[in-house]
Amino acid sequence: MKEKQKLLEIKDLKQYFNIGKPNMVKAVDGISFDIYKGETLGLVGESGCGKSTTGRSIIRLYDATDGQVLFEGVDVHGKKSPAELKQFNRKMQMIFQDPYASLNPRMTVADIIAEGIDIHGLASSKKERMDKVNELLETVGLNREHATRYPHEFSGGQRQRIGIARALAVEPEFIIADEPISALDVSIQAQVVNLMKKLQDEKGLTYLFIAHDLSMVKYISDRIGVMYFGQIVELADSEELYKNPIHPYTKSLLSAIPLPDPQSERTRKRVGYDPKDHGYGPSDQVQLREIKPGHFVSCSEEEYKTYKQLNDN
Amino acid sequence: ACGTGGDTAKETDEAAGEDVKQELNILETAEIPTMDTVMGTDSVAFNVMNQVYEGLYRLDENNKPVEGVATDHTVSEDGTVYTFNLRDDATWSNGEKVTANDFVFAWQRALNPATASEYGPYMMAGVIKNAAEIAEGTLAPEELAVKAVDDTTLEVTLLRPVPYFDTLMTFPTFFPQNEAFVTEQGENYALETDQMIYNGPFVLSNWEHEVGWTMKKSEDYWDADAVKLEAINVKVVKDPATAVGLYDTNKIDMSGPLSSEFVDKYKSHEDFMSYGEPTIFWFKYNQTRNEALADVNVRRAISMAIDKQGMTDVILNNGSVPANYAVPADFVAHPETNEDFRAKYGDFNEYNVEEAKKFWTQGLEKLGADAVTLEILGGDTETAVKMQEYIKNQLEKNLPGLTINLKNVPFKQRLDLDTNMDYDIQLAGWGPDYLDAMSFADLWVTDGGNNKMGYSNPEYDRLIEEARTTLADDPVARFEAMQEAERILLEEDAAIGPLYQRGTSQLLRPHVKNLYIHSFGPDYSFKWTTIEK
Amino acid sequence: MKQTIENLPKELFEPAQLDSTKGEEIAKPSLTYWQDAWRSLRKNKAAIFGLILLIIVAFLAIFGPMMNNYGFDDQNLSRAKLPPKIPVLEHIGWLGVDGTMEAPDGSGRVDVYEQKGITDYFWFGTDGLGRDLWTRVWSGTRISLYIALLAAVIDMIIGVAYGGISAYYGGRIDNVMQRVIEVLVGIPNLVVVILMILVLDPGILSITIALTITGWVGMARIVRGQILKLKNQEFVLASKTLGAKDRNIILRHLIPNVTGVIIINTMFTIPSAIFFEAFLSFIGLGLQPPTASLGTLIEDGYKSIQIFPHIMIFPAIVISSLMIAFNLMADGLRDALDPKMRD
Amino acid sequence: MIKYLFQRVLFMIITLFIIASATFFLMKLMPGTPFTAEEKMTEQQKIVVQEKYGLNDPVPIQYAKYMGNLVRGDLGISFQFDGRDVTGLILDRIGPSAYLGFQSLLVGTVIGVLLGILAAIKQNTIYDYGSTIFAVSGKSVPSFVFAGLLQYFVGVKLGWFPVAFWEGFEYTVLPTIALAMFPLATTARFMRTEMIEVLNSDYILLARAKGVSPFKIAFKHALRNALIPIITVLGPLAVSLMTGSLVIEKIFSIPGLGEQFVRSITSNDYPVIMGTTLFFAALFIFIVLIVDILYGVIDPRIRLAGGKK
Amino acid sequence: MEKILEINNLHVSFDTFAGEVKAIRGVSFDLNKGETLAIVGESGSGKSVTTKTIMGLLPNGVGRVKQGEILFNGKDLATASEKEMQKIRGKEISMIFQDPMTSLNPTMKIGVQIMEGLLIHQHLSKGAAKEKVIDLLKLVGIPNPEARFDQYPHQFSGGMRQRVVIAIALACNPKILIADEPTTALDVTIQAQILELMKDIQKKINTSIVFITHDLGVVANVADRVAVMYGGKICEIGTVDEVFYNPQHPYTWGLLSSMPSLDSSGELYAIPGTPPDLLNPPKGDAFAPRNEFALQIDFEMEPPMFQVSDTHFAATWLLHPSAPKVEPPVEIAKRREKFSSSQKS
Ligand SMILES: Nc1ncnc2c1ncn2[C@@H]1O[C@H](COP(=O)(O)OP(=O)(O)OP(=O)(O)O)[C@@H](O)[C@H]1O
Ligand SMILES: Nc1ncnc2c1ncn2[C@@H]1O[C@H](COP(=O)(O)OP(=O)(O)OP(=O)(O)O)[C@@H](O)[C@H]1O
Ligand SMILES: [Mg+2]
Ligand SMILES: [Mg+2]
Repeated sequence: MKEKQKLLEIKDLKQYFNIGKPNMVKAVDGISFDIYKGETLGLVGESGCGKSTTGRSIIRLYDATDGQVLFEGVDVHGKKSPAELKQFNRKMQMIFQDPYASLNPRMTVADIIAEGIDIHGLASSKKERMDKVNELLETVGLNREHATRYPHEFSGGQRQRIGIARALAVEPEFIIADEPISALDVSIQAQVVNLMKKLQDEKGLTYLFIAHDLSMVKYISDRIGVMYFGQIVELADSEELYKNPIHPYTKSLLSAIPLPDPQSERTRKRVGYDPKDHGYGPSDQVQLREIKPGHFVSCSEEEYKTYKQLNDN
Repeated sequence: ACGTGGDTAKETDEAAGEDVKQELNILETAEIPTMDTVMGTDSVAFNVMNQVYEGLYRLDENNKPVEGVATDHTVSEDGTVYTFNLRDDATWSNGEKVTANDFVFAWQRALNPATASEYGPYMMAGVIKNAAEIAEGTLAPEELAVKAVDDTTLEVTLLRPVPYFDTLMTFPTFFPQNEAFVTEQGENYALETDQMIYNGPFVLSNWEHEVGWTMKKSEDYWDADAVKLEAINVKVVKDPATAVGLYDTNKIDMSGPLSSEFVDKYKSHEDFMSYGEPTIFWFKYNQTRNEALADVNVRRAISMAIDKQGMTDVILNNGSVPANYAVPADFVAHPETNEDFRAKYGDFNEYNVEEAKKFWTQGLEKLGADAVTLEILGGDTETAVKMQEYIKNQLEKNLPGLTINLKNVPFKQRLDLDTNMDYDIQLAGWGPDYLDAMSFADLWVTDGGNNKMGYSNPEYDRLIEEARTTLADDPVARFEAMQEAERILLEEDAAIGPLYQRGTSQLLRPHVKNLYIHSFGPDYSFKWTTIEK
Repeated sequence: MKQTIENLPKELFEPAQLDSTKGEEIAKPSLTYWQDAWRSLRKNKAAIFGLILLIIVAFLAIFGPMMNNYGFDDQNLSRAKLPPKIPVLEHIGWLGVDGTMEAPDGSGRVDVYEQKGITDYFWFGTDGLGRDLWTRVWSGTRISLYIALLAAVIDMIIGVAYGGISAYYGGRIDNVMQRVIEVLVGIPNLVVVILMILVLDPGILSITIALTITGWVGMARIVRGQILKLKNQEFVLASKTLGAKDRNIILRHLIPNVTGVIIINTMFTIPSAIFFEAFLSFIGLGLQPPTASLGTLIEDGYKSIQIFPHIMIFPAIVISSLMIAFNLMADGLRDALDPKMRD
Repeated sequence: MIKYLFQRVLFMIITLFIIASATFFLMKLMPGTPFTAEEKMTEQQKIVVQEKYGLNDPVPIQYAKYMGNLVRGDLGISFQFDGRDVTGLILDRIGPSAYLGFQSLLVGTVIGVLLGILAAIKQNTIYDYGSTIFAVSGKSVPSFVFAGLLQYFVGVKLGWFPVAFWEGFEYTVLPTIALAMFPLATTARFMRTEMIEVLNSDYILLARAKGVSPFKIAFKHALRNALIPIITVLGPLAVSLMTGSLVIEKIFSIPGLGEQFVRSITSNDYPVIMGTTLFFAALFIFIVLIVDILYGVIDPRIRLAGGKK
Repeated sequence: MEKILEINNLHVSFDTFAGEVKAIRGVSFDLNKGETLAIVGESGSGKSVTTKTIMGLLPNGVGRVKQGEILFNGKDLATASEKEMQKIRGKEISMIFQDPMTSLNPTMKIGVQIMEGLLIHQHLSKGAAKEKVIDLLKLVGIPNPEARFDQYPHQFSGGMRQRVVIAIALACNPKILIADEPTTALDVTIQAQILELMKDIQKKINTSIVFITHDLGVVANVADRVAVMYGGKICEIGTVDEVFYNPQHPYTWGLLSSMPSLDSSGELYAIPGTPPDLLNPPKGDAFAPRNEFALQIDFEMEPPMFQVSDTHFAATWLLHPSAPKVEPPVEIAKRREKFSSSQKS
């Protein structure tokens, strides 16, 4: 294994909503993980488990309730001057889930893509700005005629590519992709995924790829984190996670994915998951523990031992 | 409530012959503000008071005082002491007798500052001895020179002779009040029908605030035999079109004043009637705010530049006539010759554009200006606004260089501005409170309560003062002094710009007989009214 | 069928050359949002009817008073209350524009022009002061339109800004701003307006201010509601992640996306403003004569509707046309500006 | 729920307090006092009266007194009607206004809702256009014109209903129609839009897929959902109707609050202005609360404890 | 096998401001008793319109059947009156929609919503209907059904709501159940539960199911037969094995290869371009502009349905005898291989 450089360290991040009210939600409840330069970290889990919230807290759309997010060693949530903030905004970008809601319907594609360029003053002239826009359009597989059009004229896949171009405009190092393909048609999903892979190769980008569809995540990610109710329950290399899921929730999730293969479908057995099965007592310290190098599972001391044992055999 | 209408009358001949329901259905434009006679200030209140209460005298068909609670009176030599003889069969509706003391109580109460009566001091101060001092709080109410000699004799001492004092006695402010009852009711006196007692031909019943009321024939009234009407049903209707609609659908017997549009519609209707009133509308020229109006030429020019005939015929269209005078026509007559007040001088400052322009140029020259802007303050009613629009147009057209700004405000606000003399020209009106030219003549004395326009002419003041005092027992000289005063006011000073004398048009069913309409004080008397079919 | 399929010429089965860029082409012509809205608006017959009606009324409001020689305050009592008489059309009996009217005593129609010896034509007749109603109606339309538009503009500016700020910042700011609205709404409109007019001088300015003080609340609420929905939309978040300033987000992203609602609401505000002015006139707080608005003209004519219906009918027709025009346009715009309803 | 209501009432009181203060000071801004204008009153008397009504005190003291009385539920005594207390005046007049307002609201909304549903179901047909035109014209004719025409043609010419007054059900017919036009037009227009939206929703499609008849769909499934936004409009509408329409009251000679209120304003009758304003405001706030509770009744998703939304 | 539904050459159009949208352009297929037919295809390909047409639920005044017939028990539903359809809907054919969040009336109690169909079609008394509803709730696996009866949709989770929707559809034991993307809005785990539930119920009451989705994994799981739609037409139809392991139409190829399987690496196959504009459907094969295997004729003539086996048909000129042999994408080749090897074994 070659030496990997940490780009992002998330330490015990917590994000609660409606604090102090009866309807308080602990959307993210103390998660820690690292993201290495140039890799794609997948984040999966059922709807409402806190994936988006994690992403949004990292990029500072929410002020974290607690915990730290270190980007290249600097705390993202610490106090910052406007200039520092701007700098930070350039390095970290986001691609959104809904290709219809993520583009301002009242702006032309050129203006949408150029917004970042304008904010950060990356173009010195109108022409340079337009050139950059055209270049970005071509990068994402659209053509320059599209610059003057409005989002509603595009298909979902095309819109998502515009969203990617917008994120790329400020030349970020790290991109959070929040379910970028969930709302797309299967036949279009591949377009976007291929594009993201291509861009990663070309520009050395780092991705946090959020999804609930494991097969696509597995395809694009180097490592995968599985979330359950605001916590990470398992984190491992994607191959490893698939071949050797340890946490019962991961197992259940994996068993639930239908594959486009009628033969295997006929034999597939789904495994259920009930958090009560763990039988955690009040004294149990449930936390992420490394079962194997690079393979973390959330478990109690006891479970850790069993997992380890099973694994070693 | 219907039943007096034309349709039902035709039903059977017999029914029509004998059994006509003696009920009158009429309208008022507002709720009765008060039933306390000393507090009354407006025509709605006075109208009801005139039917359910009675003073020493009441007005007859010809606006002459006829016996009421008093049968007659004597006047002392010098004309200052009036002794009224009260009938002894006049009773309150609670059975008590109406006594001289009831008048003493009511009048004292009217003057007591604590009562805060508007009309008490206004009508009595300067007339009855000590009244002014009481109103100012320097004398106790008991000091009023009114004495109940016995239950049926009332003695009033006047400050100076007042020739029209007997007609004043028909005015509700001078009506009696039963001391025991009023004191007992306290704050609540006369707020509801069970909180008042009556001594008039009718009693008030079913008073539903803001909706209407009924006046029922009083069996206790001393002259009950003369009263034919069993009931008068009154409804409050504020919209003139509604009133006409109700008349058309036979719900009421009298439409109330018609607006100009409806005069057009009903002019040829058989029920249509039109009569003049001694009420005059005029411009008050405030001489203190705008220097232009301090100049008599300007005032005269404005007075003469308006075609009043068009205004009365087209805009008012209700029987009003142009007025070029300050004391109305057909109001009072010369004590000797019996000629109308107007006979001597006739018109002043008649409409004449040429002349008006001449005075206007003179006025402007004196001012050293070639343009003047004046504000006309007036009411905000439909007719008032229309009239003012017309006037503005006339003045601006006929007097080059004059710009008029109109200010149409609600009545209260206008009075407020009047009090503070915060206007240039004001369109105001005046109706008499008693049957004497003085009711108009004394308005314009220096610092008079109604002057409020900075007019002051010593000669005028002198004539009025004389008419009030030294000439009091010389009716002819007094009358002529007032005529002279009017001449000074208009011919010399053009202090006000008379516009028109009001008339009223309305619809009245022909089968309503003997409904007396008065030119001052309360509008109507129903005591003698009958329904005939 | 089978036959022909089997006998198809071989060359048709050559692989076709695919142009890879063609796949991304968009067939539709490039239209801006507004062009697109206009396109669908154009297809809405009712809205177009409304628009044409509005244009006609506006045209007449501008040029109508110039189309004859009477001024809007040219009084002449000798020709008061004339019924309408229009050249040419006077010969079409049932139109009732032949200068005749029902005699009040019910004795049939009389030609008032003949009676009074007037040879001029008054297209809409004259009013109680002998003023030409054609001129007055169109001058009045100007005033009504002016009141409506000015009020609407101020209403739009305050309402939009208030609602936008309240919603965007949310939390305590929103809470306080909403309480203020509650108080404003809680005090009856009439009190505020009457007080306003008593404090200021009556007239067009104070009517406008009065309208502004109370009229924008609806707009503020609607804008707030919309922006509350929009502010968490992903395109706003995207802009935030790019580091955009609040002011820019509100101005560039949020407000443009509520323009549809703003325009529609304005369309509804305009008729109410026109009526509001008419109402003020009715209670005697309106414009200073001889200036007239449609409201005051109707109010004036209403009194004599039984005898001289023409005095009210013409302004009433104009005001109704305006209402209908604005309402139809509002409906049309709502459909046109709503992307869901588009093709 | 209890806690929520308590909170709301607290807010209501604060809002009312602010409104009371605001009107009080606005009132002080109004030119003139009711008595400066009484032309025939002597200066002496004016002082007495002003003293009686406490108008000679410094403004802050007047304010404190007024607020003090208010807390005790005493709205003061009218200036224009000697001696009548404001509470009594309002109570006297609210009856007809409220009755008429309620009746026209009822008639207006019921017909408006039906028209709106008809227009929505028969979208883009003659029924739809007809109801739209009807609704628009209902809003285009000023209410005083409409009332006047009704009175003249239906009342006077046809003689079907009484021309004026307030003496029984038949007397309420014409004013109700005149007043109902506005809520009718408003609800019809709102209903149409809402209904179209609701009828296009998935759950209506599912109901149709169950084989439910169109009539039942409209009234059982769609109506309730379409009503939710309409309730918001109806609240303020109800207040404006119930507080009385000056115009209608004047034309039909109905002793209502609206007319009295306007008159109190033109005659500087502060206690009545203040009292009525507070009454209106309280009514408004109360109806807003009712509307919020109604939301919960109509839409089970909205729970009061959840606060706004 | 007994045919229960037969659709012949169906054409459906929508009249919009922009013009006539030809959403369905000649669709024919049969549905057999007790089977599950899955319809897959890109968004906008006409899946939902087809099913709405069967139910007679096209939007009034906008959508209309231009041509074709829908035979159910010998009756043509395309021309049936609204009254007749009301009797069929819910009783003979019922439907489940995509989004459980929006397909329940938020202001009506769950129990009432399920009961409604029973009251209309089975004329049960209220009490009997309620019992039946509780049975149904049990059947779809909702715990504590008595208490749930009086609750409102917002008190249910997404998965439970979808169960309720299924209960509504099943209330009158319909002969055909149309499920339009019944699990797309759900999480994978809940999706799996719902799919199992549907299969169980189908076994119990032997209904035929039309299952619409664009998730091929789901199709592989539930379907007996599969129809692939593109641009308002069916481009391939066959048994699930035939379509998954021996696909013929290039669109089916694209669809299958754009799904990563657990062991795929390298670039995914992506269908380029955008779907056809149904306002102006292209001449020839609607898929041609995006088809890398397109032939000249694809731009000239619409391909007819070529028969591949008894049950397998595909509309592509590649099946024409004169067509050149093309090499399908690797992914497809793998599938064919895997299939033939398993056939052999
Ligand atoms: N602004 C907010 N206020 C209150 N609660 C919130 C807010 N945002 C998210 N939540 C809650 O936090 C939890 C996690 O939400 P989040 O959007 O992160 O889930 P997710 O894993 O992204 O789900 P999905 O797959 O549906 O996108 C949910 O229960 C959600 O309701
Ligand atoms: N009411 C309508 N008016 C106009 N066009 C419509 C209407 N409903 C559907 N269409 C059009 O018909 C075509 C087929 O739509 P349909 O809903 O059947 O697609 P689908 O295959 O179900 O797609 P999805 O997977 O997105 O549900 C689309 O082009 C759509 O735009
Ligand atoms: Mg999410
Ligand atoms: Mg669909």
